[in-house]
Amino acid sequence: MSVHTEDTVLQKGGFEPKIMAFVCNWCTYAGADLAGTSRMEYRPNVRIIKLPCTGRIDPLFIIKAFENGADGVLVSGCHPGDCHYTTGNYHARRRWIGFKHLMEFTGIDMRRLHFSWVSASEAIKWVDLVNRITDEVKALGPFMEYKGLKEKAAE
Amino acid sequence: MKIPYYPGCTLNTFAKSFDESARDAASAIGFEMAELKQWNCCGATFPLTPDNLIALSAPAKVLSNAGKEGDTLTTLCSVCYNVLKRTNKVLRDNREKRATINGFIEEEYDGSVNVLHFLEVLRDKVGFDKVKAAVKRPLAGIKTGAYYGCMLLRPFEDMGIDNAERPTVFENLLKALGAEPVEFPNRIECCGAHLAMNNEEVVTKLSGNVMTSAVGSGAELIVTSCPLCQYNLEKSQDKVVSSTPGYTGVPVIYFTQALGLALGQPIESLGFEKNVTDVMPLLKKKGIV
Amino acid sequence: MPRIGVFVCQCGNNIAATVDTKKVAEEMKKLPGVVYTCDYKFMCSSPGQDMLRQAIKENKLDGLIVSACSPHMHEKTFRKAAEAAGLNPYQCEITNIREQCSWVHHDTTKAVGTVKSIDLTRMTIERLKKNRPLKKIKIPVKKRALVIGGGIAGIQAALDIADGGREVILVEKEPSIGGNMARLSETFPTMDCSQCILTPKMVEAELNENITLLTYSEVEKVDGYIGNFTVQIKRKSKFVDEERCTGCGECIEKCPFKTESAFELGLAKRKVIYTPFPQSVPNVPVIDAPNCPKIQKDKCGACAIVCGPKCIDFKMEDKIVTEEVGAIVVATGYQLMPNERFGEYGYGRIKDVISGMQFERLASSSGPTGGEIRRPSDGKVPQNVVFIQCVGSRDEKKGVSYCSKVCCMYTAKHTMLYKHKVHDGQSYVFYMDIRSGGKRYEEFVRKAIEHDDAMYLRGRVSRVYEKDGKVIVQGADTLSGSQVEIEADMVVLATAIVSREGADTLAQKLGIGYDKYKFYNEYHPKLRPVETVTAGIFLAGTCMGPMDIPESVAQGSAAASKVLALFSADEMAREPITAGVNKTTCNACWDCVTACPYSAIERESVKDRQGNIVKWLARVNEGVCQGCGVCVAACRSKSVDLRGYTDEQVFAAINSF
Amino acid sequence: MKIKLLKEEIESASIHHLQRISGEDLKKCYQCGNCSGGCPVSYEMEIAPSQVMRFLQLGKIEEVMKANSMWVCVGCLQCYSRCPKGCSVAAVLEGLRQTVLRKGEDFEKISKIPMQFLKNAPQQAIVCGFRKFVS
Ligand SMILES: Cc1cc2nc3c(=O)[nH]c(=O)nc-3n(C[C@H](O)[C@H](O)[C@H](O)COP(=O)(O)OP(=O)(O)OC[C@H]3O[C@@H](n4cnc5c(N)ncnc54)[C@H](O)[C@@H]3O)c2cc1C
Ligand SMILES: Cc1cc2nc3c(=O)[nH]c(=O)nc-3n(C[C@H](O)[C@H](O)[C@H](O)COP(=O)(O)OP(=O)(O)OC[C@H]3O[C@@H](n4cnc5c(N)ncnc54)[C@H](O)[C@@H]3O)c2cc1C
Ligand code: SF4
Ligand code: SF4
Ligand code: SF4
Ligand code: SF4
Ligand code: SF4
Ligand code: SF4
Ligand code: SF4
Ligand code: SF4
Repeated sequence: MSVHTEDTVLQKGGFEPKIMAFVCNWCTYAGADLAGTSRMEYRPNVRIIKLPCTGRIDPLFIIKAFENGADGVLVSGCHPGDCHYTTGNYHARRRWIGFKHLMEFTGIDMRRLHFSWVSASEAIKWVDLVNRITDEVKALGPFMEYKGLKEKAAE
Repeated sequence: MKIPYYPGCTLNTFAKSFDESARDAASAIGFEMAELKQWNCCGATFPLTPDNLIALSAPAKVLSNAGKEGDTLTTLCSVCYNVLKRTNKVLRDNREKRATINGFIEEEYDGSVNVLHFLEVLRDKVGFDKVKAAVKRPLAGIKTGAYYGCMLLRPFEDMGIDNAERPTVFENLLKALGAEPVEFPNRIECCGAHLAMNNEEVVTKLSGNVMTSAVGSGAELIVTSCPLCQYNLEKSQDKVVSSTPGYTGVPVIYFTQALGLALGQPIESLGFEKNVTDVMPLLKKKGIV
Repeated sequence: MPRIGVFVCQCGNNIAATVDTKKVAEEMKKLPGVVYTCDYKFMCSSPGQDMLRQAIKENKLDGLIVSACSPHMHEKTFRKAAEAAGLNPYQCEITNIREQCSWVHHDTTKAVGTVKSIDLTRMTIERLKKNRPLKKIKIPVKKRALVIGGGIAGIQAALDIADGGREVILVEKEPSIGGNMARLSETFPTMDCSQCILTPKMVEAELNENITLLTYSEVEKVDGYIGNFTVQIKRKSKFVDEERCTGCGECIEKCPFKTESAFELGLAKRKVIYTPFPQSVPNVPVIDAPNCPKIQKDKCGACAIVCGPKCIDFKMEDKIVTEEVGAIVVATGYQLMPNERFGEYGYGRIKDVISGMQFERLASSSGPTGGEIRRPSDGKVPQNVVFIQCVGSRDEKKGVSYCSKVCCMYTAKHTMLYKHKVHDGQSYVFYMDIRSGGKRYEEFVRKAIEHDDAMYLRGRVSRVYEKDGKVIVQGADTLSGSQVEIEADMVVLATAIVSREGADTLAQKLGIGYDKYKFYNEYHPKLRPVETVTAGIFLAGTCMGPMDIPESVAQGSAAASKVLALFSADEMAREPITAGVNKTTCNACWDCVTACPYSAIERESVKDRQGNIVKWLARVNEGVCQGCGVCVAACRSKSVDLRGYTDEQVFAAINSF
Repeated sequence: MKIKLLKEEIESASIHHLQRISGEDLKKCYQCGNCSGGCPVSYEMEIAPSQVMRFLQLGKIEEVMKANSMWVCVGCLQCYSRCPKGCSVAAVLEGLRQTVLRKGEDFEKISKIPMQFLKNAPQQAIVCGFRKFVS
């Protein structure tokens, strides 16, 4: 699996962060598609996981993503009021308020976690978002706290 | 029943008859207006700029003193009522301002006193039916226009004594006294207020509108609840008479004078002689005296 | 061990230019469970699909990945192809290496694109391994519709559905259908007489064999879901047997008692046994029980004596009927804001201050004055009429913040009607803005001003009071910057259009949403304007917000077409992306119930043989569930999961990141 | 009249100051004119209440300062009471008065007030008048 160690980072000279994106099917996924059909270019560090709605996102997904080597996580869905499922994104937001503290408690640096709204037409916003987050996380360096946790647990 | 009472500076001097007639009427009905042991002028204006907290310290002081004597405070003058009621609301609802104001007056007052106008006491605490029962000299046949002015009613959210566009409290009291209330268009319009100081023309016009509107609607008498309204209407009387064809004037008295009259108080005690307009001819004509 | 095939598409050069598709295919071959890989120029082309089907059969694949364009593009294509080859379509997953990779990373050395494509494909493969075959959900559809509200919107919907050959039950709470339009005199922008265009439609609705009219009735309870609703309807007692009544009107003629006519808005009285207006449909009178002395104290009974067919029954009681329908159209309309709230305008106190709707009645030839404009106080023809717009509308403080949309237009209409009827009269209109967006609407307003001499004053009225038999209007004309006073004979208030009283209770019965003004929410204000979030329930007309007749009718037809589309098949197929509850772990905390935006989760009791409830469980109604997954994240005991997006599937993807 | 609109004036410090001390958001006013229609002294004002709001929206505070409107306002609150947007022109005018008075500039010289008035008028009129006109 592609878990980097401090060695690989140092070897390559430049650290390339891995970003996991949880996006909703209707708005942000379509927005990212539009970036593609418009042939925009953005940093290749992001891997998208499509979900029906941001309301589907379990906080565990994020913890797991970090555990599996993500240096940053992006959660993005429809704008408030535009949710395909009317209120799913509100649920997501409300849940977040509660879970934020838990995340902080589990040692996740909140600067590595980003929430955003990207609609199906906001390709440019998507591109900017991915670029910005990649650069920010790059500046923060690799997320080491969780690295190897899984391997340790396996042992 | 004993109700803490704030006369205010004007009722202590200029409008003595307003004050005395009310106190006598109260005791005739069976309760006492107990003057606060310590009080000061309320400032006679509620500052409209919300940052002007220093202007609230005078009324806050009055309220804080009242708080020491009971949980209600009654007033007669519409302006005092307006200033005290609104200040009280600020103190009750706005924590930050409360702290600052309490700092000014060096007291710990939290807005808990219930500020009532005398009309509210009569309506809600005594009940107009009880007032009616105490009437000995009904004002039968007197078409009376109740002049509310501005301060008693506005702003509605703060004052809440009655519907700001179509109030009834005054008229209902008049009915209880046996009079015939007349709703006239200008009863909630301004008399000119403090412009009395430097703009007689405007005051004459506005007060004139009030009086001619009342008379035009059939009123033979106007009652007020504010010494400034009383002053402006009475002061403008002659000029309006001379400039308005067909208008011959109308007596203006405090509503408490009308109340005292109806309750059968001795005429001499009502202070009519201090009024500029003369109500006696009307009373004689109607056979009340 | 699964048998997975991976097909990497080159999309001509679209993908191949920056992704080494061959390398991707080769790398994937190394993963456990992957038994077949290839790359190909155009996967979606016919040869591409043929190849795919072939490979499935030859390699006995039980799952397949197409690494190509966005699933929004060709997921359906490839799932269909998989199905044709005998595979469960949901065993086919797409990896998006075009929109998410080749098109956005322009590195022609192919290094970046190849690595990312490998990552993405690997994640999809791991996810696929956790897939379960899914079956499309089939829901049988009852091909009968219920329309609630018999205004013009509801009538239109009912007629269109009936014309499409389906049965409709039209429920109206008043004794007659027609709604607010029945009150109007002439209608903008064409000025045709409202009755002339409405009455034929009402009669058509009555005569249409496919339509069952249930007037004087209200919906009590709604159960079920799209295709399968069970509705209980209360039929209030009319005290008149509808079947036998001939509509002769003898009873009305002879009834000795009168009371205020709600239809005439206080401008006239009606008998205790009555039809709301002469053209009522059905033409069957009802007895206003609270005002009938016979019913209250057993005195009178005149109507029953004169009725030839003997259809009056003073003992008649309310009835509940149950109907099964597949779709519901809600068209319950609007009412006007009670003007009493505006003390400064004297409504309810000054007799000659009336509402716009009352003016309609004065102008209507079937109204209380026979169409002559006469003021209520003394019946005089008013020479100066002031119209005040935006009364209660656009008034955050004492009214509603929105614009009522039709009053600018109907006020212009009123000035015309007035001018046509009182040639020497002068009308004044106080307005803030004139909102005349619509075909020929602006021209209509200009005509009122330029041709029919309406004096438009830009400003609001502050106060209206009475003086010497005149109604004095005091306001401002902001364009000249002056205070204005008009000695009017009559004042007409364009009062705000608000939702029906009880709109919220009905919405709760139906499980549809409403805004803070209790107007019903459409699914999407632009793209799904007549649907609600509850599948199978549609909206039409002013129950959604202020609108005029053309819009209400368009919506009635739109809702009908949605219903007919739903009824076009015997069964409805739904994507099987729905939630399901694990009965052994659910602890009935109902967190999912409150979280679900569609109220798709029910509380189910589990009973023992004696019928005692031993346990409560959450149960997802698949007909209602939309597959958002909110419940899954809400459940703390991990007892709900979402088919197609199970925790297992998502974690598999994350773990292979 | 022709006026030139300037961004600097629309967002000027004095406009912000006025909004702060009066507690009113000038942008809320949609110029319906209700206040001007109902104001008892509108006829006497050089700039009517709703126009005061408009000039201030345009950043023309000087125009308003020159006018008599703020000194003629009787504070009857009819404007506020009927404003559909909940704006208080009364508070805005008091804010304008206050900006003058707080600078220590009097509108009325006490010495000029007629003795007749000071002697005969109710105390409250004198107190109130001083508050409105004298720093
Ligand atoms: C004064 C005035 C003049 C107008 N003039 C024009 C004009 O000239 N031209 C124009 O295009 N538009 C005009 N309009 C607008 C027009 O009235 C509406 O667009 C139209 O009537 C809306 O029809 P509707 O079917 O949506 O609602 P409604 O007419 O309100 O019909 C709703 C029906 O549903 C029934 N109902 C309500 N609740 C229930 C329930 N719970 N169960 C059963 N039944 C229920 C009601 O009784 C009613 O019959 C005017 C509006 C006003 C106020
Ligand atoms: C500047 C601007 C901003 C707008 N912003 C909004 C907004 O924010 N929100 C909103 O709701 N609305 C907005 N609108 C309005 C919105 O654009 C229209 O309501 C909507 O696009 C209309 O869609 P349509 O399908 O009727 O027509 P069109 O979009 O014009 O589509 C008609 C199609 O038919 C094709 N066609 C024409 N003739 C023929 C022919 N003879 N044979 C075959 N094809 C033909 C045309 O090529 C075209 O593709 C805006 C309009 C403008 C001008
Ligand atoms: S399947 Fe998609 S990526 Fe492949 S050729 Fe077709 S459009 Fe292009
Ligand atoms: S019984 Fe009732 S409805 Fe019939 S005629 Fe008498 S009052 Fe009218
Ligand atoms: S008299 Fe009988 S048949 Fe005639 S309308 Fe009345 S109820 Fe119907
Ligand atoms: S349609 Fe016209 S009158 Fe009606 S609320 Fe809107 S702007 Fe006011
Ligand atoms: S949230 Fe989970 S445990 Fe609670 S009722 Fe729903 S399924 Fe059962
Ligand atoms: S998936 Fe969404 S719609 Fe379905 S039951 Fe769960 S919360 Fe409700
Ligand atoms: S009433 Fe209010 S909104 Fe209307 S012009 Fe005056 S301040 Fe502005
Ligand atoms: S408070 Fe001032 S501006 Fe407002 S209505 Fe009264 S006099 Fe006019």
